[in-house]
Amino acid sequence: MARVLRYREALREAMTEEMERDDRVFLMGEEVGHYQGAYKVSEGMLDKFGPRRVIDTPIAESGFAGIGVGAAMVGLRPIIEFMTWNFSAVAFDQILNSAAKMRQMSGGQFNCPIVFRGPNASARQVGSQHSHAMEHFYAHVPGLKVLAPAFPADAKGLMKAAIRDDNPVLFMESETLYSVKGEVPDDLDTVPMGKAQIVREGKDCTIVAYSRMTHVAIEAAATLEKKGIDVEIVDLRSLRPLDEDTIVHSVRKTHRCVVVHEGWPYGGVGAEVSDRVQRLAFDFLDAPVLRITTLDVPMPYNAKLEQLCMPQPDRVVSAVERTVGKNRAS
Amino acid sequence: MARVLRYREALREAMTEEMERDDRVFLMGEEVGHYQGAYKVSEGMLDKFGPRRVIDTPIAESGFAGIGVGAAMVGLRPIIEFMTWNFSAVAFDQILNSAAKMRQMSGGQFNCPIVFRGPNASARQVGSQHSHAMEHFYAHVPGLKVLAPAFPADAKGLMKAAIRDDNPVLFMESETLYSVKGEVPDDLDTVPMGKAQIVREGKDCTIVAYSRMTHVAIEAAATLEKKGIDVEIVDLRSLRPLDEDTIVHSVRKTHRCVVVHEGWPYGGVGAEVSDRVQRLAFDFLDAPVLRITTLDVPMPYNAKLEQLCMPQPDRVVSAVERTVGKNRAS
Amino acid sequence: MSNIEAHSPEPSGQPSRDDDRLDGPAPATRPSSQVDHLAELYRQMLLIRRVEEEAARAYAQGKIGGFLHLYIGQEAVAVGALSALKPEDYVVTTYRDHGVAIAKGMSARAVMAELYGKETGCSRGLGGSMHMFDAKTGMLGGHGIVGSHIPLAAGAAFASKYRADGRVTLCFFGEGAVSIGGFHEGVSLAALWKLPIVFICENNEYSMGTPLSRTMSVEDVSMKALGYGIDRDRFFAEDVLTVEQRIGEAVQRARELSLPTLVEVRTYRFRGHSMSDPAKYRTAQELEERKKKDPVLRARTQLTEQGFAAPKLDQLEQAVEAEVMDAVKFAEDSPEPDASILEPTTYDGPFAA
Amino acid sequence: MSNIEAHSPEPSGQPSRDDDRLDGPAPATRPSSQVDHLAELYRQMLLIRRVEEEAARAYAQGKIGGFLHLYIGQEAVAVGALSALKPEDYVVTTYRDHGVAIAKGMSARAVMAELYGKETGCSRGLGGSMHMFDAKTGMLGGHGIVGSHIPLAAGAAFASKYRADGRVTLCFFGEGAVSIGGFHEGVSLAALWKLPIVFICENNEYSMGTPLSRTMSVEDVSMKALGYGIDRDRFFAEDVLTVEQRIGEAVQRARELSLPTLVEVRTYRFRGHSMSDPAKYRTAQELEERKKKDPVLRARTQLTEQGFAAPKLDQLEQAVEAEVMDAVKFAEDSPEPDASILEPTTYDGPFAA
Ligand SMILES: Cc1ncc(C[n+]2csc(CCOP(=O)(O)OP(=O)(O)O)c2C)c(N)n1
Ligand SMILES: Cc1ncc(C[n+]2csc(CCOP(=O)(O)OP(=O)(O)O)c2C)c(N)n1
Ligand SMILES: [Mg+2]
Ligand SMILES: [Mg+2]
Repeated sequence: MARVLRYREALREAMTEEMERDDRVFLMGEEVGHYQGAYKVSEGMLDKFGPRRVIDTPIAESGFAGIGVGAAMVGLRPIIEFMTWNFSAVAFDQILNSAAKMRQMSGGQFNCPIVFRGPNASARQVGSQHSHAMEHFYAHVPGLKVLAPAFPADAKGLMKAAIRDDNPVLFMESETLYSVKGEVPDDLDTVPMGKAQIVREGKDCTIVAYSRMTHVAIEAAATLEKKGIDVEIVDLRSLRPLDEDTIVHSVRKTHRCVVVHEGWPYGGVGAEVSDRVQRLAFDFLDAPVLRITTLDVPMPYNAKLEQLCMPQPDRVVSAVERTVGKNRAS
Repeated sequence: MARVLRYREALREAMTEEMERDDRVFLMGEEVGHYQGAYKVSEGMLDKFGPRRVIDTPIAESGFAGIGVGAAMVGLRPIIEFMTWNFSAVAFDQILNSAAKMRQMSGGQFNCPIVFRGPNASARQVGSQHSHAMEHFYAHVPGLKVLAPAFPADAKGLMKAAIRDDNPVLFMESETLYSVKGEVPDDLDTVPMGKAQIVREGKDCTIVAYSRMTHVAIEAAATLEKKGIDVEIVDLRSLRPLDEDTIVHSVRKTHRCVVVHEGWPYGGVGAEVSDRVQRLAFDFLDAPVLRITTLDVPMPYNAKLEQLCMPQPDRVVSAVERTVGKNRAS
Repeated sequence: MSNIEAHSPEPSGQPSRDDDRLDGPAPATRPSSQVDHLAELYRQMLLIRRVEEEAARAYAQGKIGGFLHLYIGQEAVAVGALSALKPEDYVVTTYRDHGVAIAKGMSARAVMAELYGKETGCSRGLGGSMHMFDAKTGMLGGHGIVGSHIPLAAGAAFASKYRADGRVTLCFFGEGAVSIGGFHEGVSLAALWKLPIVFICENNEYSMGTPLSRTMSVEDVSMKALGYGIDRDRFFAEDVLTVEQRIGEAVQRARELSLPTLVEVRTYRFRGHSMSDPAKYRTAQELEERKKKDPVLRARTQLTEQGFAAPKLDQLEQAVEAEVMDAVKFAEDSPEPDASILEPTTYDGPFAA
Repeated sequence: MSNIEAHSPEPSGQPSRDDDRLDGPAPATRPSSQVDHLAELYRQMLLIRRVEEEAARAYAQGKIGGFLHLYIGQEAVAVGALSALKPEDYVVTTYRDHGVAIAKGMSARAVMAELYGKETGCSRGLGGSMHMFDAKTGMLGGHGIVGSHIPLAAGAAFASKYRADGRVTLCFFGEGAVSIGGFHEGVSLAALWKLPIVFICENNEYSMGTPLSRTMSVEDVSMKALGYGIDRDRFFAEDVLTVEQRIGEAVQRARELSLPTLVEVRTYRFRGHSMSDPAKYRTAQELEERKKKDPVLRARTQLTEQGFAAPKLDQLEQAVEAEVMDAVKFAEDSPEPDASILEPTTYDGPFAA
């Protein structure tokens, strides 16, 4: 049996079930308690678990991120919510230098079972300081795991896996996904990290995407189908570790690849995918890997310009058409 | 005429000349004054310019980085030294959200003529928190320029260009380069940003490198020459903007490319170069682009393990041999 | 004000601006009589109030997007404080910035057009509600990351000391910002280097839904000054003239002695944190109580008590109404920025994709 | 101590450790007589002093690399403070961590082997001088980014309150760390949430080459406590028993009332900031003056004055010497870590190149 849940509810269920199962797990962040969560993800959790385990913080991201890491070092399993991932920029050092380093620099004595989570990337017209796709900074860092599911079932299963993992896990949600609905199996436990999934099978081109962009890819696929182009969509779900086998296997079949993500192109997740594909599927590629990303500018406030900057289905469609049109010179 | 200067001296000359020419330019950072600079880059500058223009700060990177940005907004031209780039992690937000955004989010009213500089990447056995190659985080960000010269003449000319530029420029030096000597023309003014240079011409494979890794590439080239392999070395100097024309032009000639940099592979500068090469030289490539980087682990303290993790000439040699050995299946 | 231009990096960095951007009151011109002066402050507060009420309406109609943080209830803080400044002085504030922008001299047109995301907005439609900037009036923004603008303000003050230009910088922030590192580092450095700045904590009792009692162990924010060895002040902002006078003392300390001050101004916001906040965390009674102390109404009452003639008041209010309606129409009619604006305002390297 | 194991994330997270790692003094065992107690504290201080003197020598010989920040001159702070703790309590400190590690119960062998980068080091040769960790003795490191470990310490204290395990956390940092955001945020949150922690600022008067007067506007660091509404204390650390007693009061406040305290301990380092620092920023006279107040010598004098028998003292010092020499030999003879150690201590995804 399965129920239809919103992405937001799936996350709440995952956190709630894990907190019921393990007293070491707690939720901490700005407005997670009395306010019921800035985006209502933690709605009702304060009433259920009380202020010992659902903790409202002052505005001090590096302080409470560090408190989470310290608590994790001695055996608790914190879930730290950033009201949005943009604000993790002030806690960047704690994630890079404390969370990601603790296990190795202590010779394996102190691992850091902590989850950092919150909405990531663009919302709507919130301007250049509030529209960052922060996963591109964090996926670069060994010692961290970075997840970015697109569907409620994956959000629930991966959140449960993240909470049970002994490494710091960064969980990228999206304000624009919270109300998206999807089937969630009643008996769903954890979804394994580091495994991508094929959400659409196809033969002409592989589209690699994650988080909200998976939905953009699906939309583009429908348009392309009408044009007689049959794409395969790889939904990464996990950015680090990256499931290169699934990506490469798909590209070896389709011989073409387009990567779609929010955030800037330079050295992003897309660049990494592009490198792995050209390296591991070199002899199979009939066209260069193309990336569709947010344009390389700070996000403008104006609605039209914002939409122009963000990856849209039509940009994905034309990129796929370009790659499919191309044939390797030889 | 030219003189032989150390990298450290070249930087000092550049800052000194620009401060003599423009009163709006000042140097601020930890131990830059009385202590003469943690790595002696600013030696003698306090005596020459006095405490108004060579300013020792407390340990408050986000504070003085922000002060620099605020001062730049109203017309000063600060040079902010991070004792090492590792410590910029606590000022990450000021660089990402203030420096890089100011010009666009103010509709072009306030630009931000500021230089952030300091030693970057590994030193010697300084451990996981002090060995970061931070350029991979910053090169991702539009609104910033990122430079990483390998030679004293470029260090001087690019530093002068950076100080005169109206955008925030991040200048990546290296503790392991400060004592490196090189010829610096007496009449050297600025070296243009965004232009790579060919430091060795060759026909069999292009090696793309920057900062200290350019020297590693040169060492590897000598070994490869003995083995009858003739490599071309592209020294990027500038990471953002990236001189893709010079890279692509070289690869179209050699048909092969190896990128060498310190820092982790995932989504780094190497991934970006790899993406551009496979995209813009697709039909010219005879082998996949390979990256030689620091291994994907936090830097260990132990000397042997540290050397193991860092890019070494022999790893570059074998990567080049692998690409040269490979011939495109068709 | 051309001073500011003179100190700005390059003329090229300062694109030519529509003249209408520079209409509106010159905040620091002192009218002869005290009553007229109060009338001017009332006019500014009313203008801010009405601009924001219209903005709220346009937001409901979907003409304004993103976050919209209203200043309604706090007008006396910005108007009183900015009235203690000279035109060439600097101001830096948070995302709750419409009041400060207008009080510093930005026109209602420039504010409204920015909210509409139009090319004629103060930040050419690129910044939006949270990022109001105006080089000509010394408005250094409108910043979205809590606490991070405090060092920027210290930087402007640093520049004034460096150039000995006699300017003072005002830095506004909420009581919720006091817990973050940016506050500590900015105030520490300003205290250590004796910078000409006034730190104004607008304590409106809530940080989003969190009351002060749950964000700070010491409810008297001004106590923080003791740790930095700087002067402090603390008062309620119901009377705009009180704000002007008390901030004026701190401004004088900054200008004459180059010493920073931490001022806690106690105020209250009548609306939610932003448009999306129903403000369930406070009672209707609490809100009603506070609305009785509305600084705008209070100034109006004072004016009539002090014999400011009814016709003049009427005239003033109609002028404000006209200015607001003109601003809305201007915003509606203005063109959207063209995509070409994106490139020149960012680095000039090649796009990577 | 198995308590700590019980609370640690997974047994798997705690690799089995060489028993020799657990030799060395149990810091909090109170010997019957006060003199014997002072003798034990003297023994610990002497052990720290001698371990670091040998480390400095090995560094000069190139057997130790990277940064080496010596604690010489400050031993009374760590030894006195840690002696006020129970074995299961936690401690967190900076890169200047050898003294704290040993005072918390880490063996000279584990410290020296770590400095040599050997597999038998406390952090298996991966951490080095700045990153001494020991899960068994509650030593939570050894951290390199100034100020960033302060929130970590508050996190350990948070965990103790969350679990009601009765533990106290000591957090050491230099006076140079007080200007950074990490200090402010860590102390603010500990004060707001009433965490069982003692913040110990080791004011050794210099932050690298910068004297306190050029880093803080208020030279009395403990004054910062006023802004957070927590208790404060301030004293010189020449007498190890004074340190033990005064920190003991703060520890009691933390354990019994779950209240944090900010303690400024005034001390001095006899060596440069690190091995590469010639310390030109201070005069020879200043250094000589301070060396007269060497806490290690002082404790030794007190012991003889209090009639601690010369043969016993001799025996104690020879035992320390033997322990140090054994540690050096152990470090020299120990194997280097194998490359295989890298993978399991980091994430288990595929290498990207
Ligand atoms: C570093 C950071 N964390 C969180 C936020 C989200 N946020 C925006 S405003 C706000 C509340 C600020 O309250 P206060 O400082 O009292 O100012 P007020 O809104 O009351 O004017 C929060 C949490 C942010 N913008 N920046
Ligand atoms: C954020 C950060 N900035 C700069 C440094 C470089 N650094 C290491 S120790 C130090 C001085 C610290 O002085 P203090 O806090 O007084 O401690 P002490 O060394 O005197 O024990 C500096 C500047 C650092 N490690 N972290
Ligand atoms: Mg508030
Ligand atoms: Mg010190």
